[in-house]
Amino acid sequence: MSPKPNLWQMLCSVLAAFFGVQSSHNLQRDFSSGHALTYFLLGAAVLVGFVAFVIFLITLALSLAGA
Amino acid sequence: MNSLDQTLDTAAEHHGPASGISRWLYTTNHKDIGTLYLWFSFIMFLLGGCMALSIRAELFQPGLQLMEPDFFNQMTTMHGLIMVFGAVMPAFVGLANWMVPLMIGAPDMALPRMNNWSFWILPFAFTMMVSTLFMEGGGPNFGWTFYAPLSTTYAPPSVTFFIFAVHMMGISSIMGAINVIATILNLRAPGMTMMKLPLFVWTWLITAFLLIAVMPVLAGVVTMMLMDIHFGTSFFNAAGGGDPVLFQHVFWFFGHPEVYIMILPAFGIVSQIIPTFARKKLFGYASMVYATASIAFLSFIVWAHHMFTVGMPLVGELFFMFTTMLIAVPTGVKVFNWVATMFRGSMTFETPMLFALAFVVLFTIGGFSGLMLAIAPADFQYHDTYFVVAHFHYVLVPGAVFSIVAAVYYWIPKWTGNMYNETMGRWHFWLSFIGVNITFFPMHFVGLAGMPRRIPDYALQFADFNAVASVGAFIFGFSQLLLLYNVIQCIRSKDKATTEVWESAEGLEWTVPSPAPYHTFAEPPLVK
Amino acid sequence: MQRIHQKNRKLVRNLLLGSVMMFGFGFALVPLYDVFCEITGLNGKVTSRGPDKALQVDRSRTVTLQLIAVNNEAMPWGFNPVTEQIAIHPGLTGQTAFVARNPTARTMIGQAIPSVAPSEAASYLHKINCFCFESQSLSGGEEREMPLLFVIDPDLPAHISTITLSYTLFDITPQQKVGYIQPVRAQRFSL
Amino acid sequence: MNCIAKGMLGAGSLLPLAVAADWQVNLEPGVTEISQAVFDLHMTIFWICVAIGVVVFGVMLWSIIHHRKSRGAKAHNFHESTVVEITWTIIPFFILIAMAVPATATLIKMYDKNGADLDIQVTGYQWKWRYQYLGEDIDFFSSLSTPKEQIQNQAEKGEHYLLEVDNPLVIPAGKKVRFLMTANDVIHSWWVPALAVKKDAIPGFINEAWTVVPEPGIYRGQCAELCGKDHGFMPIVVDVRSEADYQLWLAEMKQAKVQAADAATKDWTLAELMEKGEEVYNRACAACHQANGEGIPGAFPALKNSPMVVAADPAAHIDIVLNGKAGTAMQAFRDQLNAVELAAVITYERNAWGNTSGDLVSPAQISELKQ
Repeated sequence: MSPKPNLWQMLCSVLAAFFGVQSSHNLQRDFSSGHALTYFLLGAAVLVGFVAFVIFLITLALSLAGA
Repeated sequence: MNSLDQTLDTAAEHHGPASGISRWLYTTNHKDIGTLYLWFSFIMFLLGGCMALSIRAELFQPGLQLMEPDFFNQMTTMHGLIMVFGAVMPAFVGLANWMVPLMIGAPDMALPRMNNWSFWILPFAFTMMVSTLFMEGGGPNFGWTFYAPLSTTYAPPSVTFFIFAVHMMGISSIMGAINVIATILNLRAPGMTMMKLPLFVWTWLITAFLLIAVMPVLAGVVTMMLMDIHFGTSFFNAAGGGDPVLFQHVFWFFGHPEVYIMILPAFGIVSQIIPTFARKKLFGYASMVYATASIAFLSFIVWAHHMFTVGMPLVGELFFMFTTMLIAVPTGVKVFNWVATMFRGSMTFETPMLFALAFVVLFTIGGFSGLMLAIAPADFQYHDTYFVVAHFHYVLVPGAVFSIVAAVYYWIPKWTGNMYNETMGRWHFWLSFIGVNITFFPMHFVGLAGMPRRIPDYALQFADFNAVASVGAFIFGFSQLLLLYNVIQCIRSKDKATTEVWESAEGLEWTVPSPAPYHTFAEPPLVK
Repeated sequence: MQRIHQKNRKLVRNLLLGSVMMFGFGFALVPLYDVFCEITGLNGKVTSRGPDKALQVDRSRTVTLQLIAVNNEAMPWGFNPVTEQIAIHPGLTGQTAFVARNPTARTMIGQAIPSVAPSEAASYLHKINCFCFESQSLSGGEEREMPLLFVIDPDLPAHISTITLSYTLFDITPQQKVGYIQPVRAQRFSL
Repeated sequence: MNCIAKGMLGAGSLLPLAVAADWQVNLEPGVTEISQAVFDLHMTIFWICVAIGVVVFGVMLWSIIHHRKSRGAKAHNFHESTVVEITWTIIPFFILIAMAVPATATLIKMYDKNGADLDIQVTGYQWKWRYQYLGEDIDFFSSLSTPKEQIQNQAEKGEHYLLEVDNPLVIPAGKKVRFLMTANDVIHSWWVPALAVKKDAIPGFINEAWTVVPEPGIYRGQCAELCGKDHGFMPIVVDVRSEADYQLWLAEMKQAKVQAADAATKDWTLAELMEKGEEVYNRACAACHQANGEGIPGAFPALKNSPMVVAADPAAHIDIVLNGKAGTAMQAFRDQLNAVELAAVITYERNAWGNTSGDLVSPAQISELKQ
């Protein structure tokens, strides 16, 4: 049995999911020992973080462009 | 082992399918219901196709020849609604009904009675919707996106029936989705772990969650319309402090995930077919699953790219432009993986593979135009033109529809126990492929040249390409009758299919005899 | 077997709950959208009804307020601003008015809906008193001057020098009757 | 670059490419700085897509040709490579960033709100446009001028079929024009491709758009948002004139307005009003009520023998023409027609198609009501 993934590993999996690339080794780990809900919540959290990041980028770009 | 299996065992022993019409009315068998869904969707496809042909006939030449503008608007609206909610979505539900239990080694869907109900709602919903065409003032004429206030204050009186029809098919979709999720999560055969699920099952699982997330939002938005029309509320009416733009935000919050609802199962189908005919395992299975999840998540934060011209502040435009462009990454991953699956394979080109290959190429072209549309400043030129029409028809016709046709050819030997006629299958493919491109490729040109969508008549400079597109539409439309012929021919054929059907197909569905018995996997198979 | 039934039942319950929640979420989008509009000034919706604090007058710059009157649909009233534009220092309270005249023989009720361009200026245009706060009833042939008291926030971004304030006048007379939609619908296609 | 693009796209259409404008396959570069920036952006993304397409479809075609069973190809057994997969995730990501930078720059330029020389309020109506020049007291409607016979295929179609209007929008060249978009009924969208301006006109709200057209010329566009029955029949024509010609036009418009006011005070005979009325009726009313006054049953009421039209007292008839009827397609023509036109069309309706009220509604009578 593969060990239970820690938070960092789970975060990496979620980030990998956002780009759509993952190895089957990690996939195996995620599905054999992770809990679906944790991934779902982590995914939602990353999504919110991502939205905030994009907004930050836009504000930065706009202030650089002086608009 | 358990009582469900026992009941199924006894059922299998004591009676097969009931005879006559009651078999279909009362059936709780996933195969029967799948068949019902598929036939229903094919009828809707022909009906919506007739509407498309009447649109193309009117647009064959400049000037009004066949219909009044108001009837033309009803045709475009009904064509869109029927194709989206009546043809593509039920076809995918039908395929899920047939194949998901077979692929995961389950005896049936988890909730068979609800399954029956969710199908039988549909014919009533669509009868109601189509009947509006014969009502006073005509049917819905406000586009399948039904923007307020055109669909509220200015709508024909039949709009109420349209709203109820949308409610009914929404309920049907939600029940169907619940059933799929319950089946996949609870009824997998021992050993069938999540990471062994075939991709069609995976994409359907994610689609089902999307359906549950957004169909209620659609129900919400039509309920708000209903309240605005009949109960004096002002959700979308500026006079009462509402906002017509709010409608577009709520609609597209549903509408964009809806787009993926129509394409994710198609990804799944193609990911089943290509490895079979390339005789090689799917490249990057894990990535495929994750890319699907990624597309599903991202689909919730891109909706306003459908409304770049409504006058959003700069920050909003940029936000939706960036997030939309990002969707290209996981979508690209999928295309690259399919190509990598073919690379160094040992390919043969039976009809399902032909449709799947056409899917990859033409869907990618639709993806490219999608990427162009994501660029907000350029979208100001493309928005609401035939370029958009070309884009979404490229992802929906050679995308979703081709994948469904591919799935039918791929699995029909398992359904009927007979092989279809390969020559006729190829005829169907080539006529469809040529027809689809003649129809939709010129639409890019007229769109870029400045032809708005949803117009019954156009300026002279658009005439030539429109004539070409109309010819293509009739080729494509009539060649779909070949599908009907092929299916019927296959049902009556004497050319028996083997259990495996295809040389190197993998998966539980190829371990049951052809045709698949009325009850399968009453004894769960053991998956290594 | 019991176990699978229970699992199914629990899952169905959760999923149904999820769809009901999403149905609710659809409606929650309405207030969420209003909040969103208020923050971003989306659509130029004017929500602020006067500054929460006393404003410093900024005499170093002048902002032009353009006033536009629009009649919606079949609204027959004459509806015009008294002056088409006003130049004012941010922080100073400005006063102007719109004139409405009901040329018909019957009593009618109008509701003016404000909108601001550029939309990002919307949250800096405070209205202290506005005829748009409530609906206006005019009897047949009546004319009324309707006052507008406003102040422009000195925090208005420097690059904005002109603000356009438009009022769209809607006829809400039929809505005041019971079951208004039915008669309107019935009349739709008859003269 | 443009030519190559046309060639490429043309080749893809499976059709011989004629040079005629009828086979236009690409976006037009347009005439403003913004529209040309948009065109360049469009071509950049197009070529990036073509390049990616060539690579992806190239590999696919290679596999289809070489890795087919009939040529004895044996399937290899690889099905995963994290390195390869990460590579083809990262590369598109950077390509996207390369696209986003010019796109953002163009968008920011489009949103440049500074220093407009002229403000024009554009209002969408079902199915025409209204242009009001703020501060100039100029206000007119612009509707399709293509004759019905051409649309019904009873006459040969003209060069600018469906893209011609009675009163084009006139703007000065080289000046920054700010459009304030709004709508009277449903959502419309004002689009002129050559200016790369497309903005929704939404009832109750105003939107802004800007343009500077460097050279005089005539530019045509259409309504881009489905707005009901005649959505396809509300074109836009922008007539860009040199500053001097523009000033001349302004003066003419003001002069015409004075003349119209004078005409309203003159005495008109029934015959004169009937003649004028028929012309106005065919332009403004016949689309719904039909040229024979019989309307379309169930949709648009007949005026022939209508009790309201033949009634002895014309007050109700005048009221509905001036003020429209709420909740129906009947618009208020108070602002759309001048006093003479209104009087003429009402008189015409009361005396045409066998309606024999015999009475004459005078322009002076209408002027008074229009106050």
